[in-house]
Amino acid sequence: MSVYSYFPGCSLKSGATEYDRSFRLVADCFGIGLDELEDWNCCGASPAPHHWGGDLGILLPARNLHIAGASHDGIVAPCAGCFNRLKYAQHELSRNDDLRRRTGQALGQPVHYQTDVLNLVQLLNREIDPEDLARRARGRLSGMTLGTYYGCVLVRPPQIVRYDDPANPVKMEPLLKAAGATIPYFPFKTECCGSYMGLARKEIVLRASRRIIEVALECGVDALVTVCPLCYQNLDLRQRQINDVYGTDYHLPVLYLTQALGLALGFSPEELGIEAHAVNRPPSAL
Amino acid sequence: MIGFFICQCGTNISATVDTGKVAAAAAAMRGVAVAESIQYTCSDPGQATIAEAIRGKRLDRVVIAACSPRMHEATFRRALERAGLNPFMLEMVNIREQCSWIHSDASEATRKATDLARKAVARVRHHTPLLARKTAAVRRALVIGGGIAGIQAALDIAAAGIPVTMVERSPSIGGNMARLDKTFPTLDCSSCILAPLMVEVKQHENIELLVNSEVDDVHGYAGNFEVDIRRKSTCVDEEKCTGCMICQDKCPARAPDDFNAGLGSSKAISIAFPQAVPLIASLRKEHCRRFNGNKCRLCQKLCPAGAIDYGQEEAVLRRSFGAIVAATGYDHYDWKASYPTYGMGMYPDVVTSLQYERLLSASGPTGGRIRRPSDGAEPRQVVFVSCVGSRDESVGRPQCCSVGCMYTAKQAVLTREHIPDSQAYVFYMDMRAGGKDYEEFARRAQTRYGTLFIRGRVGKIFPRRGKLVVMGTDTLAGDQVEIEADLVVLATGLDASAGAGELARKLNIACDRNGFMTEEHPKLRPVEAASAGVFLAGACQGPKDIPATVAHAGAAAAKVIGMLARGELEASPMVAAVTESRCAGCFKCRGVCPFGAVEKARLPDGRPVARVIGSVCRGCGICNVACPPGAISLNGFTDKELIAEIVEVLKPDVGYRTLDFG
Amino acid sequence: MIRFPESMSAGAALLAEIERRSGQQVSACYQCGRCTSTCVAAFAFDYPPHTLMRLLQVGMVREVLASRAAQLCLDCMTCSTRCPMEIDVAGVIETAKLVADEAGLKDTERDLRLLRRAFLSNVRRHGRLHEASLLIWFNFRTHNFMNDIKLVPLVLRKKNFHIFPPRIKNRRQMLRIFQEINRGGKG
Amino acid sequence: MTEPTTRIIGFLCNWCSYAGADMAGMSRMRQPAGVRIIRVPCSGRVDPLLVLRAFQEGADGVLVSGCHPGDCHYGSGNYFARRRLELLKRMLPALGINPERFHYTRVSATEGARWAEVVSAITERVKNANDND
Ligand SMILES: Cc1cc2nc3c(=O)[nH]c(=O)nc-3n(C[C@H](O)[C@H](O)[C@H](O)COP(=O)(O)OP(=O)(O)OC[C@H]3O[C@@H](n4cnc5c(N)ncnc54)[C@H](O)[C@@H]3O)c2cc1C
Ligand SMILES: Cc1cc2nc3c(=O)[nH]c(=O)nc-3n(C[C@H](O)[C@H](O)[C@H](O)COP(=O)(O)OP(=O)(O)OC[C@H]3O[C@@H](n4cnc5c(N)ncnc54)[C@H](O)[C@@H]3O)c2cc1C
Ligand code: SF4
Ligand code: SF4
Ligand code: SF4
Ligand code: SF4
Ligand code: SF4
Ligand code: SF4
Ligand code: SF4
Ligand code: SF4
Repeated sequence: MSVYSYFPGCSLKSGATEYDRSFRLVADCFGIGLDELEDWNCCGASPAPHHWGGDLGILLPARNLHIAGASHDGIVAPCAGCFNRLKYAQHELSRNDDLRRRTGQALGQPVHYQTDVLNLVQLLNREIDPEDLARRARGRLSGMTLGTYYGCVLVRPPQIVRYDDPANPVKMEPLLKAAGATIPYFPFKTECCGSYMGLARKEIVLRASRRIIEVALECGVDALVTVCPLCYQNLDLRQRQINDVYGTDYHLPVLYLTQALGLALGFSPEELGIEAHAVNRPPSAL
Repeated sequence: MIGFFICQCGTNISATVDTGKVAAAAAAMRGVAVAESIQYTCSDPGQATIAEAIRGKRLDRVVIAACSPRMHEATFRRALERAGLNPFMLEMVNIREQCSWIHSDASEATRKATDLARKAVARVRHHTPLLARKTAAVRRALVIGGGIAGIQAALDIAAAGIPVTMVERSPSIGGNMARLDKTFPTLDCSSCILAPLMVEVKQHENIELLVNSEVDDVHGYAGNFEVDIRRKSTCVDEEKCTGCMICQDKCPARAPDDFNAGLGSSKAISIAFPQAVPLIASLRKEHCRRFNGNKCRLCQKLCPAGAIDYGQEEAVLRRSFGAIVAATGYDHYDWKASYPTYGMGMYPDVVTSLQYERLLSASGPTGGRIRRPSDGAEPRQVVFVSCVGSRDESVGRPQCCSVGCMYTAKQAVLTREHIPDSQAYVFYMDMRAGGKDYEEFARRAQTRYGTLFIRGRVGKIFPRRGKLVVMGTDTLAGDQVEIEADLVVLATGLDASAGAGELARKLNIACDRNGFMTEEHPKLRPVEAASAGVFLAGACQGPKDIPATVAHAGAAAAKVIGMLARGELEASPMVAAVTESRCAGCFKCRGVCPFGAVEKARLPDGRPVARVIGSVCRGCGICNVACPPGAISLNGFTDKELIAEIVEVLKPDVGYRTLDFG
Repeated sequence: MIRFPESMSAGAALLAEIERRSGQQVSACYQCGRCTSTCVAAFAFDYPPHTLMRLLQVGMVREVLASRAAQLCLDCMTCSTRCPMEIDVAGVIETAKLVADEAGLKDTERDLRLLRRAFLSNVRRHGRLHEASLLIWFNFRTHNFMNDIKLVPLVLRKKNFHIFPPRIKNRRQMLRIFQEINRGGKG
Repeated sequence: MTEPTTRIIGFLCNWCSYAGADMAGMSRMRQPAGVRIIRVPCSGRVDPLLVLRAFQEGADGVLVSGCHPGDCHYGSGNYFARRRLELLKRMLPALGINPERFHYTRVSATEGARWAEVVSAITERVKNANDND
């Protein structure tokens, strides 16, 4: 059995607890061991790299990389943002001697940063055989049309995250297809949802997220699937705000990938935390 | 016996160089029989002086110290020839451009002139008579590719009385131009001006037309190419088929319509398009039922001419040619994989410019009515997107397609002409309208036809309620733009035609980084390829519009005619030659020669040696340096000659500081 | 009015700094506007992304540093992945933002700067982020008390939701990281 | 004449550099008198052994000048020259020749002024080359 260091990040411990829960359930099903990283800290998210010369955006995730060490088969960060920060830090540390020295100084010992960093899709692609998944899927997703929404930071910048085609990522598709869903071509799978502007510049988020929902519905999807808590927050939690501002009447469920797979594996919406979503009216086929 | 003549060039030389002193020094050099100073050597009296000396003193070598050899070497060679001497027994000393004109100190200039004279005298001793060799050239030209370029070249060459074989790989000639509707900037109908030329090719007594054929292999060299031409099996006897199209009408098997750029569909046996030349059917086995395990033999049963022969086999013809013209044109860039933001081909109403030409064309799948592929509706809002797959480093294509701006303007105009209440929008970055009357045409598109030009690139295209939303920027207005379009036309870039690289290798010529065949000099030899006897015509050399293609093809034809008119080729004798006894057969020379001028030969005892093809060698001498045993050497620039120059010009003299090796 | 060559020389040093730190060549931009075309935030910018690039080219670097756009850019990198010249536009804007901070240009988009600072001091203190306390703090600072309050019950529905900020154990190390950053310069 | 002439052998390709040197002459550009030009069809014809021979015979310096990249009359001759001569340059110290005495440059047919500059600059450098380094 493979065992991974599990870096949940702040979101999965607060606003996205259902992501954490559904991930553990799915991981359990396939015998993927998750060992939560001891005393992890916030990766710095969006603000850190924008401040203090930008280096904070490297030192914060570096501490997590360091703690993960080489003990497991890699470190998995389900939050797309955390994943991006970890990859970014790894990239910078590997090419900047001075930064590495300073990080070591702050940590009190030479930094260990070479751990394999995986995002959630990568991990599931690696550990789950689609045929096995198809056998176990109890048909809860079949007949459902899902839009895969990757967002920005999971695939960008491509030379650093080195994961999937940045313009047309497709790595979630085999899993969802094996789970029985139909995946149409969704042209907005990498358009930005407005990121962290929700608090301070809400209009940006609402405009961007509205577009995504609009196009998703145009493509005939029953739900969107994401792996990013921020995307989830903008698309689901703020969907009512979108309706208020734009006079629309959207009720498009937004699921974490692990929730969608969990449904296929036979877990109930309650177990997976779907009922706690803002748009919790289950898609028709549920 | 060496004659030494130094020129005063009036005072051009004599003002700085003491020509008398140099002549006196030369007179004392070994082998020099005469040494004279002449006022104007290149003048008639000057040349007469030399001729007299050659005859009177029985000179066999001549050194002339005067202006640059680039100025008068040819003049003096002719003078030697007239005096009965081999013209290559001449050596010139440049004491004007490289001495008198650049120095002011007379004694220093004179000493330098003397040094140079010594070096020339030493060098000329090693000269051997060289003969400009003549080789017979086959009076037949091969034209590869039957687009407008190949057609123009073939007709021009044939008009000069030189037979031509045209090899076209598709079932009809005509190339891309045959698929265009009207042409900028005059809007004349493409097939109306092209079709007569196609027919002329077919009917010309000097032209042999081989369609469904490709060049398999090329051997030989300028004047004497041996070419294998593979004729594909089409299951139709060309001699018998009358083009009645009965087979096409009745064939039950659908096949993609290549001519219509994938719009509509065709049959497994078909005639490419109604104006095809030759007008014969071809069967595509990959789509035919009979060849896919079914029983159908309908075409054979129905063909009134008995032209169908399912057992027809591929054939390879061998022909000899004196010269080859490559006219393989271009292919349309396949944009789908590189532009996911434009839908990767998922939206039927995002079409390419070529597909749009077919939608505009009266002979196209919609009979010349503009219809959206998705639902057959007539579009009102048509958005054109320029530079797709061009000027885009992110997809590895920095080059400009050079025709996109103009054909897009044309298509916008034609859109309004077809649908008066339509609106055309053109996203462009720069309007490249450099030809004669092009700018005026583009302006008319804007003023008279109401095309809205928007300066900016398109970022995304996606569907909404049966329409396509085009997101772009108007950089002049400084804002984002969104247009709901009924139809989007992508001005896709031009690629070298598929297989151009492979053909270039067979022809031993180069391709540039974009895959187009490389001319020898971008300005002064635009139709010559780097291999002697191979010429380029049209878009195979780089994207071109029709006027430029035709001009280019005509120039290529003129070169072929010039080369083959006399029936023999005269090769400069300043080429490489192999001393076979020394050659080790390592073929390093062959590896470095940029022109493929070295071939492998065998001595009677079976030993492999290198042999230089005189008519191909261009005399660069690169091989000379590469040869380990010194077996190959460049006539006129042999090691002996160069070493003699070095040794002599550095002969120690008073006042020279020499390097102390130690 | 842009006065050449004064404007170029006035901006030269700052531009060089931005190019060096971002590793991008601003002069490669040919103003196609593709970056702007799909930027989700551009409508809220004072200058659209391609204009930011142009301003840099002509030496008007201060305008870029003081722009709202530099603050509002989400660093979503959409522009960078779509630029035909393969310029990391987001990286250039990002760098401009950092240089603006260092140059003490703090007048634009104060809320946003506050929020980012608040986020980080939250992290500095606890090692982890606590979304609810950040929201409340931000609303107090901006006197917009009802901002997103309706979302709170939605979040509270979730199981295991922490009311109180979680904390990491090794907070000393956390402080050292922030100290190191401050020592590294510009803070 | 107070100073002894510094003698430099210049191998110049016929199509570009030799024509460039002619151009300098046509423009009457004064140049140091120590350069002795040997015309070759292409810089690709310049055998490193010829360069060594020139040094052996007492040349103070050797200069090879060809076409700019992409301008070679024979397409790739200057590329071969560059490869061979770079190698030679690296071997010179082992042969006891100060590499400052050997130069490889590019001058086109119209760059008369550049040729004059090259000659002056290289004459200076050869003059100053200190073999005891
Ligand atoms: C959408 C569009 C619209 C255009 N509109 C205009 C216009 O209005 N006015 C204008 O002046 N120009 C226009 N052009 C440009 C015009 O098409 C070209 O200038 C012209 O077609 C070039 O002719 P060509 O003979 O060089 O090449 P092609 O037309 O490409 O012909 C090449 C021929 O060689 C054959 N071939 C290729 N490889 C081989 C091989 N290996 N062996 C044998 N045969 C081979 C091909 O089958 C083809 O028949 C347009 C181009 C496009 C894309
Ligand atoms: C500023 C400038 C820069 C350029 N730079 C480039 C460049 O970098 N690259 C490039 O490819 N092109 C360049 N060009 C274009 C280039 O100059 C032309 O393509 C080229 O010179 C055209 O050659 P031509 O022989 O057709 O005409 P011309 O060079 O004009 O020659 C015509 C000749 O005919 C003679 N003549 C005219 N009328 C008569 C008559 N009635 N009887 C007898 N003789 C007559 C004239 O005296 C002249 O000698 C440039 C042009 C300009 C204006
Ligand atoms: S040969 Fe040359 S140097 Fe002599 S007169 Fe003629 S132009 Fe002048
Ligand atoms: S093959 Fe026969 S049926 Fe077909 S077009 Fe030719 S003659 Fe007519
Ligand atoms: S055999 Fe039948 S399917 Fe094949 S080409 Fe003839 S008619 Fe068509
Ligand atoms: S010709 Fe026009 S459309 Fe084609 S690449 Fe050049 S600028 Fe773009
Ligand atoms: S390099 Fe010299 S030895 Fe080798 S094959 Fe060529 S000529 Fe013969
Ligand atoms: S001289 Fe040049 S062209 Fe001739 S054989 Fe040698 S390398 Fe080839
Ligand atoms: S990174 Fe900034 S400028 Fe670029 S698209 Fe995103 S928000 Fe717009
Ligand atoms: S996409 Fe790139 S080239 Fe185009 S305007 Fe933006 S930065 Fe400039």
